[in-house]
Amino acid sequence: MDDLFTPVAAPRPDMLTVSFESWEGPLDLLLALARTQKVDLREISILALTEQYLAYIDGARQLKLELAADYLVMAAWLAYLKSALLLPKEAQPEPSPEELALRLQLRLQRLHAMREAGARLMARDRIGRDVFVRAKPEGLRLVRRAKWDASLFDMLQAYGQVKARTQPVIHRVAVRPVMTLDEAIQRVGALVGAALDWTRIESFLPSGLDAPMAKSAMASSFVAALELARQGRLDIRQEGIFEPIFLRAATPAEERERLL
Amino acid sequence: MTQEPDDFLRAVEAALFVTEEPLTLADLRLHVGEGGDLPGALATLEQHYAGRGVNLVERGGRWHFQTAADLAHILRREREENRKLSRAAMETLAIIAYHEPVSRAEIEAIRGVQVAKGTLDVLMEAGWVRPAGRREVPGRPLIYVTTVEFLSHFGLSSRRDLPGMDDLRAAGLLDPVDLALEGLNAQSAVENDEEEA
Amino acid sequence: MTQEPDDFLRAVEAALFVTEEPLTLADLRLHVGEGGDLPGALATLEQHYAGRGVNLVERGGRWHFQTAADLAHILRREREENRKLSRAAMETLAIIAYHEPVSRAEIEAIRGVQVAKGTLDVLMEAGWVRPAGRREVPGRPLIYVTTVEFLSHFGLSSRRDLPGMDDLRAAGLLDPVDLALEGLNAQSAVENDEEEA
Repeated sequence: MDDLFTPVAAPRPDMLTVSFESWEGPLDLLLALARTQKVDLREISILALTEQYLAYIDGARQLKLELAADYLVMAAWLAYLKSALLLPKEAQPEPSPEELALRLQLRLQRLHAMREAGARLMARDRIGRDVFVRAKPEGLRLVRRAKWDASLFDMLQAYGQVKARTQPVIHRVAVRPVMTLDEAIQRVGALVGAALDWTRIESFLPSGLDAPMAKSAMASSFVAALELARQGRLDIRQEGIFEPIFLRAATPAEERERLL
Repeated sequence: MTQEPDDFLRAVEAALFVTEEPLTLADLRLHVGEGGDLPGALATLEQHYAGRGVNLVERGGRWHFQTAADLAHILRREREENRKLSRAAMETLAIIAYHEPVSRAEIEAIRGVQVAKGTLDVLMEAGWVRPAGRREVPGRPLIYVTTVEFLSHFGLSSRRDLPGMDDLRAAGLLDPVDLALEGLNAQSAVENDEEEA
Repeated sequence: MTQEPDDFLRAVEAALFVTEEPLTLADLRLHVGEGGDLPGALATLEQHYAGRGVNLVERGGRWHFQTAADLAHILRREREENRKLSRAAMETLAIIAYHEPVSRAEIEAIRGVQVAKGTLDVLMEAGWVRPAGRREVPGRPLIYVTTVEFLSHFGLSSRRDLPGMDDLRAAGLLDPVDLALEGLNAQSAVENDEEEA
C-alpha cells in the first residue's frame, strides 16, 4: 500500500536535496539516513550515521536553510557522541559513549518497527476500502416495553396513605405523669420546716420515682423553692454554676439582724 | 449440489449484498462486467438462499436480499421489563378505583397533591385506567375509570371486592403514625434499590 | 453436506444480515433468544459462507457479514475516497495498537517528536482509539487503547492478530529502550563471564 505509506525517499549523501519539512524531527531523518547504510538496523555504524547527519546538517547550512532547533540540538549531541566514541577507552566519560550509541540504535529500531507495523496495518483488508458491509442495513430493533408491577396490597396501602394524609388531623396531647407546682410547694414547704441545716434539694424529692417523673419533680421542686424563698419561708444556697442546690428553713428576720 | 461458487457468482452475490437499492440487471452489469451468465448466476443464488434466513428476491426486475418473512419478529424484538409503579401512580390508581368515575381535578383534591401528566399516562399504558367521557360541568373535564384488566391484574371479580374503609382501618392501613413510618421505610428501600441497580 | 438450516440458524443469519453494528453473542441472544447453540450456529454459518462472495467474520468478539476481500475491485467506487491518514497518525495508531495502553509521553518517546494535537483526535474521531483512564504515576497521564471498531476495520479477530506482533515481542522491540538496554547489559555480562571462564 505504497499510496498510503510513502516511504521517505532515502537521501543520497552526494545529493543534497535538502528539505527539512519532509522530516518529522531529527530521529526521522536519522532513521532515513540509517537506511541508506543498507544493513540491518542492528548492524548500523553509529559513527558513520553521526557523520552522515552532521554532513547533512552542514549542507543545509551552506544552503542557508533555516534549521529547527531540535535538528541543531541533535547535531551537537551527535558531535559530542562522535568525539567521545573516538576517545581512548580509559578517557571515556559516563555514561559510556557505547551505551549512548546503543541507546540511539535501539530507538531507531523501535521507530522503524512501528513505522513498518503501521504500514502493514494500513495494508490490511479494511472495511470500506477492501471489504464492504451492507450500505443500508435495516437494523435490529429492540423495543423495551414496561410490564408494570403492582400488588393489591400496594394499592390498598397507597389508598390508606392518601386517606390518612388528607384526613383532618386531631392533635391530642398525651397525659404524662408530672408533679404540679402546687404539689411541690406543699411538699417542699412541709419538709423544709424539718430541715434546720442546709439540705440538698434532691432530698426533698419523693424516692423511687421513674426517670420522667423524677425530672418533673426536680423541676417543680426548684420552682417551688424559688417561690418559697420569695415568700421568705426558706433560703437557697448554691456555691457556683451547676453546683448542688441547698435549701433550709428561713432564718427569722430578728435573728438575721442579730447575726449581722 | 453444493459446489464452489465461481468468481462471477461471488461478485454478483457481493454486489447485491452491499447495495443500497435493489439492482436491475443493468446495474449489476456495471459492477460485474459484461462477461458471465448473469440470469443464470441470479437463478443459482436465488436457489442457494431459498429456505435460509436471508433470501434473494426479484421485484419488478430489481434484485435484492431480504430477510425471510417469517423472521420479522427477530428484527424487531419486544422485551418486557418489569417496572414498579411509582408511589404517585399507585395512589392515583387507588383513588380512581375507589372513586370512579373521577376527573383529574377530583383526584388532586383527594390526594392533596397535583397529578403529573405522566402519572395517568403510565396507568393508561399499563391498561388499568381509561378515560370514560367527560363530566358535564364547566370545563367538561375528562373522567377516568378502571378497566377489566385492572380487575384481573389485582385478582378482583368486581370493584365491590375492594375492601371498605372499615376493613382498611382494621388492617391498620389508616393509622397515620404507622403509615408515615412505613412510607419512610418503603421510600428509603426504593432509593436503596435504585442505588444498587 | 447441504442441509436445510434450522430456524435458529436462520434467525442468527437474518439478525447478522440486518444489523447496523457487529454483534456480540449477548447482542444476538437478545434477538434469537436463549435457546439454541449460538456458538455452533455461528461456526456453521461461518463455514457456510467461507469462499462465497460474502463472508461471516468475527472481530474482537463481534460478528458481522462483509464482502470477500478479493472482490474489492468490483465494489470499490470511484467517488469513495478514503481519507488518507498522515504518517504521524499511522505511526501513532501502530504504537497504540502494539503497546496499549500507552500514554502520550510514551508515544512521543518512540516517535522522537511531539504528538500533534490533531493526531490523536483524528484517531479518536475514526473510532479506532479511545482514552482508557489514567496511569497511576506522577502527573497521572491519560492512557490510550484501541477499540473494537479498530479490530473490525482492520479485519483483526483480536490484538494477537496484529501483523508481526509475535516477532516484535520476541525481538524485544515492544520493550522500552531502558528495559532493552538493561537486558543487553545483563546478556553481555553473562557473555563476558563465559569468555573469562
